[in-house]
Amino acid sequence: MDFRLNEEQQMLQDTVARLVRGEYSFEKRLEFSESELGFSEDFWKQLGELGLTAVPFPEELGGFGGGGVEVQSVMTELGRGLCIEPYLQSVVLGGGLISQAGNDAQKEQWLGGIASGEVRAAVGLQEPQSFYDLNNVETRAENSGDGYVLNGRKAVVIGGHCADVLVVSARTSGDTREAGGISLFLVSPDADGVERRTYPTIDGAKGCDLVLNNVKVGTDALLGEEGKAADIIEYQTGRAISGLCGEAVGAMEVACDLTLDYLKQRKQFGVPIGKFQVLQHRMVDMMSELEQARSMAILAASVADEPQSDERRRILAAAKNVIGRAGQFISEKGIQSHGGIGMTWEYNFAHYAKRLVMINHQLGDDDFHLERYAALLQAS
Amino acid sequence: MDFRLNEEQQMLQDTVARLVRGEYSFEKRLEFSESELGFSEDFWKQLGELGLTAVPFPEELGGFGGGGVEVQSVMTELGRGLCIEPYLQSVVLGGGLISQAGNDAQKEQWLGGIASGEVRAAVGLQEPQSFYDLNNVETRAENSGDGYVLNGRKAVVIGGHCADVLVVSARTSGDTREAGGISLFLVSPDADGVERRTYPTIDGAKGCDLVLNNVKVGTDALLGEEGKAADIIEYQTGRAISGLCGEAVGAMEVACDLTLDYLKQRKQFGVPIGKFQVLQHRMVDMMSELEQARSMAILAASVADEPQSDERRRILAAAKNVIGRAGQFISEKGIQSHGGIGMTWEYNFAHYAKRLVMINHQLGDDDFHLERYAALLQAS
Amino acid sequence: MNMNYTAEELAFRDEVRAFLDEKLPEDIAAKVKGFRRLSKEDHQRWQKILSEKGWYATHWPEEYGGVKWTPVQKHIWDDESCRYGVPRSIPFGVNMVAPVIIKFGTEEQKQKYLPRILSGEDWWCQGYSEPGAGSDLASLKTRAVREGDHYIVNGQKTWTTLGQHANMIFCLVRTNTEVKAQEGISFLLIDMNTPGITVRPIITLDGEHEVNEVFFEDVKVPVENLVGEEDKGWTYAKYLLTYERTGLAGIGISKAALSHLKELAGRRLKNGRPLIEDPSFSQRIAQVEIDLTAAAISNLRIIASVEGGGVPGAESSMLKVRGTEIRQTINDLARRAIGPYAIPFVEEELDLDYDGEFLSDENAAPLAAQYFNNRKLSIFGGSNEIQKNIVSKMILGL
Amino acid sequence: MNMNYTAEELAFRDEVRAFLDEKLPEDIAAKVKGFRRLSKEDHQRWQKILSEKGWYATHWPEEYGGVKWTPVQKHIWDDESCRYGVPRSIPFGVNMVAPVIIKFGTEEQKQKYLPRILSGEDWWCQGYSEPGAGSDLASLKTRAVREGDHYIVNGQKTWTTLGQHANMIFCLVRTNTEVKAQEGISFLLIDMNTPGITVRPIITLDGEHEVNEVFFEDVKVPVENLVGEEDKGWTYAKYLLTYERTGLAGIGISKAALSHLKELAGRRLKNGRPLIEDPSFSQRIAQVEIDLTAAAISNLRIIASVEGGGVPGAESSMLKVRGTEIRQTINDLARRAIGPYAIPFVEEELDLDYDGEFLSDENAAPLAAQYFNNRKLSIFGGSNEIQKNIVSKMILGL
Repeated sequence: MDFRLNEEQQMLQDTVARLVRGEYSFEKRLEFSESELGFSEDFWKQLGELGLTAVPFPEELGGFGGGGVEVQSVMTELGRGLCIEPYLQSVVLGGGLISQAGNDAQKEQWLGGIASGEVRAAVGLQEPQSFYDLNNVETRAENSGDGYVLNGRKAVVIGGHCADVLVVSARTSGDTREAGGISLFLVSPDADGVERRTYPTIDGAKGCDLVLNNVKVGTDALLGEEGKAADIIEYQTGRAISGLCGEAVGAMEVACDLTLDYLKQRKQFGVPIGKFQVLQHRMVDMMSELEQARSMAILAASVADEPQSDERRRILAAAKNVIGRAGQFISEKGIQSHGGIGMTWEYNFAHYAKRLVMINHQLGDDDFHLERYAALLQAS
Repeated sequence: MDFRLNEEQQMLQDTVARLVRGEYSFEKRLEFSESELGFSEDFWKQLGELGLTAVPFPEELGGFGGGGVEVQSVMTELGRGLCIEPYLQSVVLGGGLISQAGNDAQKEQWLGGIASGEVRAAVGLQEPQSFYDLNNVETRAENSGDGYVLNGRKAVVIGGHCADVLVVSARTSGDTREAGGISLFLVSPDADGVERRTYPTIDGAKGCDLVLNNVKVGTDALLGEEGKAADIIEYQTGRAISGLCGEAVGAMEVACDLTLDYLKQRKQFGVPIGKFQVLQHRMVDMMSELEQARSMAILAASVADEPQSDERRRILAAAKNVIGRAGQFISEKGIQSHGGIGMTWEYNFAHYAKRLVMINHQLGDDDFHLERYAALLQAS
Repeated sequence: MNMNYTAEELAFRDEVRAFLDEKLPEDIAAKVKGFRRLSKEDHQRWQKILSEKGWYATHWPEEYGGVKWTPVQKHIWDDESCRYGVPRSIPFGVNMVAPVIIKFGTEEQKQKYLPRILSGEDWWCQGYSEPGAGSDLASLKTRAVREGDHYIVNGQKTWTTLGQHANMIFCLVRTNTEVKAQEGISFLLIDMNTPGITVRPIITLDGEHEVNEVFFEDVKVPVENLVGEEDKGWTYAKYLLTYERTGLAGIGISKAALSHLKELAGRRLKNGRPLIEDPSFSQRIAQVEIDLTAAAISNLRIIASVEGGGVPGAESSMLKVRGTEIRQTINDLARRAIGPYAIPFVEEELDLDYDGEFLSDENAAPLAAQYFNNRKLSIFGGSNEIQKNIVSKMILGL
Repeated sequence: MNMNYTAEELAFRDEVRAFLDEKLPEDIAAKVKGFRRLSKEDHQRWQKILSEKGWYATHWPEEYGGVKWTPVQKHIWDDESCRYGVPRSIPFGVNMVAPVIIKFGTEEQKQKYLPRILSGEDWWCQGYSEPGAGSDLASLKTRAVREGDHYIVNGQKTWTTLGQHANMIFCLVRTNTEVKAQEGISFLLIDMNTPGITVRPIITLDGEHEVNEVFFEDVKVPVENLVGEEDKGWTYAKYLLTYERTGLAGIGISKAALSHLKELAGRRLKNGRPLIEDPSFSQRIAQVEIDLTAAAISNLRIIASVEGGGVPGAESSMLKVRGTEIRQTINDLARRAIGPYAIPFVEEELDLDYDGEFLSDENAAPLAAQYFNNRKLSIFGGSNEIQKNIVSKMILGL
């Protein structure tokens, strides 16, 4: 057993770390966030130029053929920098769905661009009524002979506001909560009938809800087999969960460091507040949560690209549950240990706290994954 | 509003307190517990002579006509003394079921004795498979023309080992978990076919499982209407929950006092351990749990003898949930604050801890009552 | 033992209800219930209505235009007003500086300031905390040096809630550096329009402007604005603290928030069914409702004890901790109830007169922001850690 | 990054399994798995089997009859042995006093004591804690005064686990009262049969006799029984502590206990269905299983880091806290799973050869007692508060 990154993985992570350190100060991040695009076009371009948007793709696309560990290495550093570029949405999820489900023509058309960063994808998998259940799909795609007509609404498509291509799920058959009958489609955001309601997110990024109103697509827009997308969505969501674990661990590391520094610097009653035992033990609890999250992130990465199995399902549900709880714990206790300053816009801790709590709202919160895990519980 | 006891109630509580202080040292309690009977016959007699076993009964039985507050006043002091006499079983539950469901002859026959303490009742309402659901009854009572034949098993009948009369539930019709079809019977422990498997309880009392093997009883043994006992059982269990709240609060008060004293006396690293902030805050948390338990006990007492309603059901479920959690919290944190000494047989804290945790296993634990409360949740 | 209201108290409750039915502006109540933003004008409009009824200053002596409610009356008012969606009263004038002026102020100060608080002419804010003096308030550094018939004030205050609306501030300032930290502090009333005062907004993590920094640079304050004696300000501040702690548990607000949560969970779906019917979620709601019930009774017990002549002591510290935790739990559940829709921050939906389509639930927009904003509950008004220290020392003798 | 065992490690695991399949006595395994009482004879019988295999002293140098397992081998052994129901090894001889003797003892001490530990001839116990010195061990008061070629020992030790079986005790004693608390302490090996030693049982709240008080009254101990230098005992004790902490998290035991809990919850009924299918209960089991998974990986990370040359530091303190909390949670759930049957204490069912009818579940009898007994996990071996103090200081620098 060896839990250290190998040399290549370490170099990869160092590359991202250097880039983030150079380009992504807290002040700049606030600017990026407030810009029209909602992130840094320039930083995104650099991610592409350094081959970082290509990490999970095969070498012929300029990629690393990277797996769970490599994607996590990148995302850990993006998490440390609180970066708001749509890496998870475009590279991991969009690219992942097209890689797994697409035919040669579709891969040809999209993957090169996604890998180089020149094309941005976003995914519309959840709906207003779906809560976190991605099999809960009401959006319908009617076969019109020469293609499909899509009607429905996709909720909280992060990065959807700036995507060049949208991967959306729609039902070609079956009832609302059935796994069977869900299909994936490639939709251009400029197609007739596509309406985007764009908004900022509370953690500083941007996204949109997507209204599909008689959107006509050709048969070549169908991604994968008709009605068989549920397994693919579940699989790719699992890869994304592993990536999110990396982002969460990165953000938690910084949140813990900031809190620990504050405990050492801030004085009250004539001593650093880190001399108060209650704050000491709370800090230990935060570090301990971080350690558990790290362990689960490692475990998640180890199964992210393995064939699907109940064991993979269990591990990914467990990992998402742990990072959800750890993230909220570290956010809440970190704010409490900081006092008022931890709640201010001008201090970076608050933004880590918001991101960590919102990671819990992406791809299912700790409650959702606990329930999922319980359903997969083995007799002994 | 006035949350203080009135003069009479205060006198009642003082009477019990004096008696317990005089007769129930920790050392004596260990002796009582290890005796054949499992409690103090003499103390029980004194409870009777002072009219305390008659508290909830009408004046013509030598009683106070006491309600929830009066019963709680008695039980709070019994809880402080960690008394193991079957007051709840005989007076509150046994007496309560006979009072509510019995006909004149049955009341005549039993209530006087229960009120004076000369007769001890015990109740068999739960079964091996029932968990805490008292409508889950498999024991069957077949109508034999001139009476009933009982077959089945009643679980964890506390005080059943020394009871003069047993009140047991059995099914005269209906399926295992139906409310309809449950009846109550008065059974003599000496009747043919009644087998008692007696055991000590982990909190120092005694009880038994009751095997009923073709036990023949007359029609006069039927307590209340055939098949209609579920509501009566629920109502009387509610009164008993209010009583248990008193016992729990009494025991928690002593447990908190003992812990606080220990924090002040025990020195480590040259100072009383109560100078360590983590132990201080934990002690505050314990006191705060006690305060909430007190509040819920008061609320429970205020509805214990009111007509049944969803509001009464909700309050009693809430109260049992709160004392269950508070009791476990105070036990666990109290042991932890004491260190090893808190786990020893020779020190009284450990016995308070055991009783408090076991109160949670009587009449439904905090999980059971949370579920019950959730089922009664109002829309707003 | 008697847990019921007396006939007089029931009559008072009816009067409160009748008043709120008639006088509480619907638009204001809707904002409060939907956690929307209230403007300064909203607060002033409502304060005027209350003042006209004579119910604005509910613990002032009648000679100054107040009305002396019993603790139970005050509780009835709190309970009903949370239920109706009455805006939370801004306490700095009526509940904080006024009691100090009434108890320790000069006759001139009473004549000058109390009527202006009643009429709404003055909006007060509080100048206590400093960047280096939060929980450890006594270490404050803002200096006031006597020069003739003025004090010259220099320093900085922070966390000044709604200071952007205020024209008056009451401050703790250091007038003596030769004595122990708590002894050289004075209590000053300062006009915010005095030259040398700068107010700088502090934006909180939810994007709100609720608190401020206030800078003092050679600010001239007339000596008649000193309350009580010089160097004795700490005594007055402590007096104020007992006033402040009562009500910090926010039982009424939690009741309203819980009711809001249950409505929300009744509308939101999980697996095609209302979320409130989901076994796990309903049990989480049930648990917080049970805890709130216990806290509410504990609150009543404190009120009844004060009514019976007791002094609200450190028990209210325990209740403050518990009450704020309960409210934070309710906020947490509300955020969870909207699932992925906690992520979008649709600021325009925070305004009540928003007439567009709602992104998801009509009440979803403020929920995540509110969860973050209310992390303050366990920090402000004496952090929960400080409250536990108080209980440790005052009740437990540790 | 590589989370898999090497081929050698897999081969070792197979060897372990084959050995346990063949040699672990069924009656002993059944007692361990059912949380039944083990006798001294059970422990000795098993130790003999282990010794014969050469697997008893798994970190001693080979020259003394030990076998040097890698951390990973040790982990494989722990994991498999918990799964099979191997009795927990009694650590005082083989894992505690032996490493100290090996590192700091004289050649005579090594020759005398190590073989007797291996053979099971000596049963050691630990004399550290005193009534006035628990967490604050350095304040111990038991005196050893040199008189000629003996020390005369007077004082009292407590919490001496299984001292009733022991014929040897290693003690920290004060040999110098003139210096700072930690400097005047020595490490003595004492024969329990020496006149003046009295062992008095401490019965714990679950009625068990597991720990003892040991009284010393003018006990004569030969000076050759001093380990290392006089007054330097604290150094040796600290060396021991790093040995002790590893494994305190009890991951393997928790895995076995969780598996036991799931079987139990599969048999017990709620509403006519197996309890493990109940939504709330299954989620509580799921949560503790998830937490245990995370702790198990954290444990492996520490092991791999030691394998890679790292030193197990204060990280193991964090894991000790978490591991003990997890085990206590499992115990709590098991107690809850039997509902009302947690109340009866049917002691006869604790013996494996009990052949009567079981009151409820065949494994129910020990559950409540075990829940209470295992409150010790967060107290002994350095309380969880002390562990957090260590992390605060050593890792966080607070």
